[in-house]
Amino acid sequence: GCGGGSGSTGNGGQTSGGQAAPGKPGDAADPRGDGNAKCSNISLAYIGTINGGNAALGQAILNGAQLAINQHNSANAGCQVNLKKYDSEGSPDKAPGVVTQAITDTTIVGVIGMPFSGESKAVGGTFNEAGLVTITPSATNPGLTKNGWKTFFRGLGNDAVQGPAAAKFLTEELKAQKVCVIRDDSEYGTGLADAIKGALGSKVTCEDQIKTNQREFSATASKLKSANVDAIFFAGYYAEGGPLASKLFDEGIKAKFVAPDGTKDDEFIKGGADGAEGAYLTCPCVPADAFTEFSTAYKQLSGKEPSTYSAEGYDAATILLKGIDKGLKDRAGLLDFVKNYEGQGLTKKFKWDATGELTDTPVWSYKVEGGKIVKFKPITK
Amino acid sequence: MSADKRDDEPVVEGGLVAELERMTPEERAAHEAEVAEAVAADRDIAVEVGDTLLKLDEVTMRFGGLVALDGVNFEIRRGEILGLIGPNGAGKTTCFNAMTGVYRPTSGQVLLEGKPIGKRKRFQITRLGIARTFQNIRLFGEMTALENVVVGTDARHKTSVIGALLRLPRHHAEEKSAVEKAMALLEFVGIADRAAEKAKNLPYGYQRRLEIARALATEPKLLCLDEPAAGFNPAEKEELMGLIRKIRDDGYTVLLIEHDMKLVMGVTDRIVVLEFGKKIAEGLPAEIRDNPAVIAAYLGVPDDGAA
Amino acid sequence: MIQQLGTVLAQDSGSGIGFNVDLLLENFWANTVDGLSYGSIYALMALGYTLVYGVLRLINFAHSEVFIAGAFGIWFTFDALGFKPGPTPSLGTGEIIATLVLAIGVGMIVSGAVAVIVERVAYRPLRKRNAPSLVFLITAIGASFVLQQIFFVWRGGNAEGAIRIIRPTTQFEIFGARVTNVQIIVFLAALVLMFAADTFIKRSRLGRGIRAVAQDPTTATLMGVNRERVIMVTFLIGGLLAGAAALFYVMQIPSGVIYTGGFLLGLKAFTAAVLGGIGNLRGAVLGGLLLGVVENYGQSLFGGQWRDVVAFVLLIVVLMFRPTGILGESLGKARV
Amino acid sequence: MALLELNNMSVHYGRIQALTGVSLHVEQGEIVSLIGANGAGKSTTMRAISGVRPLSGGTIRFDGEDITKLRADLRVVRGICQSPEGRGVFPGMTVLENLEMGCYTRKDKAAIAQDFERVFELFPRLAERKSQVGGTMSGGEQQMVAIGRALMARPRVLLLDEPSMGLAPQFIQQIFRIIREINEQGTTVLLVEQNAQQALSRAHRGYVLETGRIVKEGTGAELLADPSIKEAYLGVA
Amino acid sequence: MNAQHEKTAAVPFGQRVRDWWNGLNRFQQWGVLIPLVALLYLLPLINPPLLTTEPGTDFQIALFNAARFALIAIGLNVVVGQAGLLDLGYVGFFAVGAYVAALLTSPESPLRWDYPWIAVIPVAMLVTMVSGVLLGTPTLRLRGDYLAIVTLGFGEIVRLLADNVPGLRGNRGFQEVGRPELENAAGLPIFNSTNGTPWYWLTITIIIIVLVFVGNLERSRVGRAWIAIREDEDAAEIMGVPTFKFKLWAFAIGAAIGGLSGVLYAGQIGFVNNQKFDVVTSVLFLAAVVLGGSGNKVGVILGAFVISYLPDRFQEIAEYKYLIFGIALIVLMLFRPQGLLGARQRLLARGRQAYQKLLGKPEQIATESSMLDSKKGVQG
Ligand SMILES: Nc1ncnc2c1ncn2[C@@H]1O[C@H](COP(=O)(O)OP(=O)(O)OP(=O)(O)O)[C@@H](O)[C@H]1O
Ligand SMILES: Nc1ncnc2c1ncn2[C@@H]1O[C@H](COP(=O)(O)OP(=O)(O)OP(=O)(O)O)[C@@H](O)[C@H]1O
Ligand SMILES: CC(C)C[C@H](N)C(=O)O
Ligand SMILES: [Mg+2]
Ligand SMILES: [Mg+2]
Repeated sequence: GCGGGSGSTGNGGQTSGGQAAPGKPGDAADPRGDGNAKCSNISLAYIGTINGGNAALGQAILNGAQLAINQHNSANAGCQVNLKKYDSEGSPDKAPGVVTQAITDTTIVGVIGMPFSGESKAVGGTFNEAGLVTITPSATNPGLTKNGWKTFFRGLGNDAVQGPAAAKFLTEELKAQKVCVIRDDSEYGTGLADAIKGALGSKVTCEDQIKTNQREFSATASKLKSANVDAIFFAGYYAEGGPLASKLFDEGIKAKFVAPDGTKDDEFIKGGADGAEGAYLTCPCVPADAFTEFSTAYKQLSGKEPSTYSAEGYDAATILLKGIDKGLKDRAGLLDFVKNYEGQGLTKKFKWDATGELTDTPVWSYKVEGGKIVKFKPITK
Repeated sequence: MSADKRDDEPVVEGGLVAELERMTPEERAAHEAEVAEAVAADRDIAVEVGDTLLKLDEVTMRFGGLVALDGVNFEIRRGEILGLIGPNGAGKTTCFNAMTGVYRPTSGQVLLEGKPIGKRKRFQITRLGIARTFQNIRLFGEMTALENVVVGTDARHKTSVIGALLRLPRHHAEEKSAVEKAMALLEFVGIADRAAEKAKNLPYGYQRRLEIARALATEPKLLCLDEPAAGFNPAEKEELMGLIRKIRDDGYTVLLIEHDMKLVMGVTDRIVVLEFGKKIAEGLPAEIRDNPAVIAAYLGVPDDGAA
Repeated sequence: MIQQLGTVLAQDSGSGIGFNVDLLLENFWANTVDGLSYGSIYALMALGYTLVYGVLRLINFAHSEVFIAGAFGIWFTFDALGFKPGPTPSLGTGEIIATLVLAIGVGMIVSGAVAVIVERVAYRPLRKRNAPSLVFLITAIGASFVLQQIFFVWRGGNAEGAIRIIRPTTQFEIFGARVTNVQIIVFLAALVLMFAADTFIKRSRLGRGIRAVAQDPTTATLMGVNRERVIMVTFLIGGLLAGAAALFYVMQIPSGVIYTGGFLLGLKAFTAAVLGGIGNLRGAVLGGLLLGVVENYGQSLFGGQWRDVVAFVLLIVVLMFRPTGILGESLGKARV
Repeated sequence: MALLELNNMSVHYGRIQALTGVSLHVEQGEIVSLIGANGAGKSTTMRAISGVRPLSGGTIRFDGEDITKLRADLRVVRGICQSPEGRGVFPGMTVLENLEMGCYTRKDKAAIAQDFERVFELFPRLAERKSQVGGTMSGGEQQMVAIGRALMARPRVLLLDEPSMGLAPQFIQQIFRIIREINEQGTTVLLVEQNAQQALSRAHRGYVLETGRIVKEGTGAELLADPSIKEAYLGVA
Repeated sequence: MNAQHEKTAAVPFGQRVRDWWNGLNRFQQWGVLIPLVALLYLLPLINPPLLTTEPGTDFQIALFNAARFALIAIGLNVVVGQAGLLDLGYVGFFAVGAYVAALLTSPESPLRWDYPWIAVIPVAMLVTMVSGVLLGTPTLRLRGDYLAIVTLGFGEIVRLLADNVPGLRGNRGFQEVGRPELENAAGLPIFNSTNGTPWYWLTITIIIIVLVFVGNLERSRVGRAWIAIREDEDAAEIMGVPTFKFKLWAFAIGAAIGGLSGVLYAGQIGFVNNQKFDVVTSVLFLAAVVLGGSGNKVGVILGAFVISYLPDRFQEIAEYKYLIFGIALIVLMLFRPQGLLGARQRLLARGRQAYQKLLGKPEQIATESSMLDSKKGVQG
């Protein structure tokens, strides 16, 4: 059963020869529930970047989660759930501190986060020790589910899916024969680049690494000038991806620029200057533009269009709220609930295997066109 | 450790005078014995009185095109007070610097007890037995006067870092004797009453005395004093002369740079005169005083009101 | 165990260290050109560090924030003129020149003002209290924090996307290395500024006052030097140069302006100042340009991630052989 | 009216009181000597007059103006210049630059050139070593630089703190001759000297400072004749 | 005379406390110290209302952070405060310690071993000591700020190596770094990342031990040599102090303490990557030392507490915490330019006794009183 594709409302205007985005599935879980939930003094937490690096990615998720909570609370007068926010600044070294903080707050029974793979990895063990359930709406590193953590649930496809999908996109869609894989130094970038390399094999003719917070990319540019490739895959986040694209453009490098979900944000276009236009982006996320009701509500809340993982954040919060509405008030209960959860969400169907992975994980491609990110094509379903 | 020092009057008035006066005669005698004992440490002396202690052998020192010392030869004999005089810029301080390892001579060598000091590090030279004071006072400003002197005594200490870390017995013993000795030295130069004051807050004249005490604390064979009387008034210079003599009487050898002729003539046994980096004269004070070359180069014609 | 240690150090995809002499030779001239134009930024910043160090013996950690303040000033100037992040607009030459002149003016004024304010608010009161020198260093760090955080609280943790006025285009080539219009502007303008600063300090009376205060503040006062004014002017000059450097940074760096953006740059610039011989103006310029160029060679030779390592290793190696920098410091020390 | 007048001046170093109620005056055209033992507060007095040490009580007047609160550098502009104790040669500047610092506040180019001539005449050594940096000079050479520098300022009042320190005998004679000379040319001099004999015999008047207080004043000859001064400062011989 | 009277009366508070303390005898000093230390140990359990950092930061963790910072400050104080070597790259040693712990205990490390956690400590201290000597040997002949910038470069190089050497895992870091294996009655680990109390106790115990050793050094020829070097290196050497050797010792000892705190940090957080070892961190270490009073052991502990406590305290208003911190730093320095407790002003321990013996009166630190004495003396 695949959520995407069913009940498509179409939205041809914005696509460039791509396929229609999936609309909202009719049976998607609704955070409002039946309106009769009873609970008190209970909270969920969002832990992830709020003001730190790549903040836009985190805020998109936070807003999605907040929307679910708001909808829940306005419908359930008898059950007001608090959303506590902790800023990890997206960096694995800041995360342990704030996570400890969240764990010592005993009203918190479930966590939406962590958004990024690196921070997720740094604190997974701590959550596990504390028995606090986490649903990540976006962390994609495949290794995360291999640590034996009982509290880790991933609400989307991982990079073992995105990597090969991106490789397929590069070779089949873009017909690239020579690809340069540039990675950042994060858990995410490293893992994804390895996945892509594995899938592309000998088509990877050059490689380079940049660092988180790097601002100057002449080394990569000169490497690429001599490498002479058809396409570049940048495995990393927009904070470096944008300026990198800009620099490559200025240096006259014409190879196609492809980047993953970490780069898929409007901030990439700002940072990319002349270099963002025409770039392709892959993402294990479905386009949210067809979830009209969600989009309107989201816009009302945040004043912005929903972005990359807003809907995933909404779904994660909704699942946790469902558990609370069932009268579960402690961490152990909610953890058990999530483990056995099965249901349709806005973005996909949620049912986790023993390691915390989903089975139903679509990957889409997007494109920067006219200064906007528009959906391009589904790569896998 | 000659006993006659006990009978000496305290060299410097004031300071501890008040305290000393409160003591009974026996206490006082005992106290002075203690001071004398501590100041004149039991150094092993390899050279007989009158033998050459230190020798400058054709020492030349160049700075770029400037020849500050030009083949200088002279020797210092154990037990004497040797005066080193000469016009400004003659190379006197440079001599000190060459002897204490601050500069390496461009050519020639310095021999202590017949052995060249060679390329030894400065601290090693001090441990060999040459100590000095500085023309521009160089004290450890934030340390108390007492601590300044104790740093000097450390030159003879053997406690290792580990020993200090674990407070081994040797460390204890050394610390105890160091402080006693330092205190005695301060008293010896007459500034014991300000032992607990930061060196930088002492007036100029006291700082000079403190430098002498600190140098003595290293138990040198040769003590080099670079213009110790600068900034002293005549009365104070008088006291200083007494102090220098007393240092010699304790068995030290003294090399003295000084421009005050009264002091130099009054205290030295022999004098070496430098001009433009060359030795122009050497001899007994009386000879030097009447040496026409020295008068022309250095002393000048006595002026009307000159002291 | 040894074998395992090998694994830790071993080369891995895209990282690790290796020698790529071919890449260095291939890119030698390109590296030189890039290095000089990027090094100009270091050099201008290094002048500020060296000047302040000269008079106060203070590593002015806040100088990197003085710089970033100028960069923000420039960004907002562009923004106010209607330019936005994203694709470069196409402008006429006249328009470009006018915009750049305005921008450098704003940058210099903002940075100059911030530098002087920091001096007044943070350092001067300490001087009045005769604080030990380490305290100045810590206050400098405090000031650096405060300035950074003001920008953080105001503008958040995301970079302001780079706004570009000119798209870099190749004007001519030397030895196969392309030289862009941006690089030409930056290099020439920086040279003019450096020359002006050097002349001012060397020739003017105030310049002599600066050197006197550097060597012996009390005696300088006894000679009639107004110490406070000398210090203020020093900070001002440093600030003005940092403001100019900010424009050259904004023109060359694709990453936009962020509150932490000055830090590493400042660190490198200070390194450059030390490399040349701290307190020595020509040393600062030399150090800056040299650092820019050597860093680039290093990055071709060892890989981009080793760029900063190359900079610091260069510093250590140079100081090993010349303990007071390449040109030596001009602040004398008393002899024993 | 006195050119320089200290009235009931007190100075502290932190909690230490170095001067207590010091009052003295220097008339236009005079040479006044200040003598006292180590630590009496002579240098402190000089520092206070130049404005590098603040007063904790009392006033300083110069040429009728109250300069107690005036900034130190402006006092130089008014005409008070000091050659400090310990010389204060700028170690990294050449001899020439050091001398130039002396005329920092002056603008009369021609007269400056003349003064250079004069200083080089007085100290030929400095003429030989124009481009040697101050820090490498010998002690006495540095003293020459310091005095030369003070002369370059052409002050109305010249404060000299132990100018003979470290100088060879023939220069000491010369220094006192120079002091006489510039005084005759119209510069007022306040002189601190350990060489009390010399200082008092050249001075019109003198003050004796003891532990921060003025204990005696009189003409140079009077003080020289005073037995207690003889004992304390002139030495027995 | 009046003025003088007033002046002597206005003895600053810190000085009064010090005078009082020095006036006590050994037993009285212990009588004050023991309850004070007991209070320190009980602090995480008391969680006093005004002092608490909650709800922003868990108080026990905040205390551990402060204690860890204090340990670092004590180590850095040996280098900066005692020996006067400005070290801006101290974080490098901290990093080496943390990475040694990570490499020896993290499951992600190929070097992982099976010895108990406690065995990590000597290895880490040894490795950091060696790295201190390696850095010091070529660089310690540099003077003053040249040394500062070279150490800063060293710190950055350490961080960049963590960035670039593949096996050190850069930004990704090592997780599950080892901790003391103790378990409570229920079989749960006592040392974990969420409960700060055991970590805090462990750290202050270590601090007390380190303080004893460092104090021994300080009151020995080694400590004197350091101060002499700080005051005037040339003069010190000419007075027979082997300056290079003692500088190297200062570096090595400081490094070892830095490494030790790195191990504790890595263990408590359980995660080590390249981000916490930047110049800013290094400089904050230095700030702790200077703020507390460079050269004063108790002072730097206090300084470390302030530096670590402030951001934790204002965690609630996270956006402003560093702004507040920066302002606090400037203001504190302005009000206490000599540091919270001021620099060391005590005579050497034995000096006091000697002084007492010779003059029959207690040590006079305050210079003004000796000034009064000198009025009688000097010249009749
Ligand atoms: N490091 C140096 N560089 C250049 N010249 C130097 C250096 N050290 C000393 N000189 C020069 O060498 C000469 C001798 O200097 P020295 O200090 O030995 O003189 P001195 O005899 O001690 O004179 P004074 O009585 O004035 O102290 C001087 O002319 C001095 O300028
Ligand atoms: N920076 C300072 N801090 C504390 N006390 C000081 C300081 N400078 C001077 N003093 C004290 O003030 C008193 C007067 O010192 P001053 O230097 O004025 O004496 P002086 O008469 O010039 O002595 P000298 O002949 O030795 O130069 C002395 O007791 C001295 O210890
Ligand atoms: C928000 C996402 C772009 C995060 C990314 N997928 C990661 O694993 O870190
Ligand atoms: Mg000399
Ligand atoms: Mg004096």
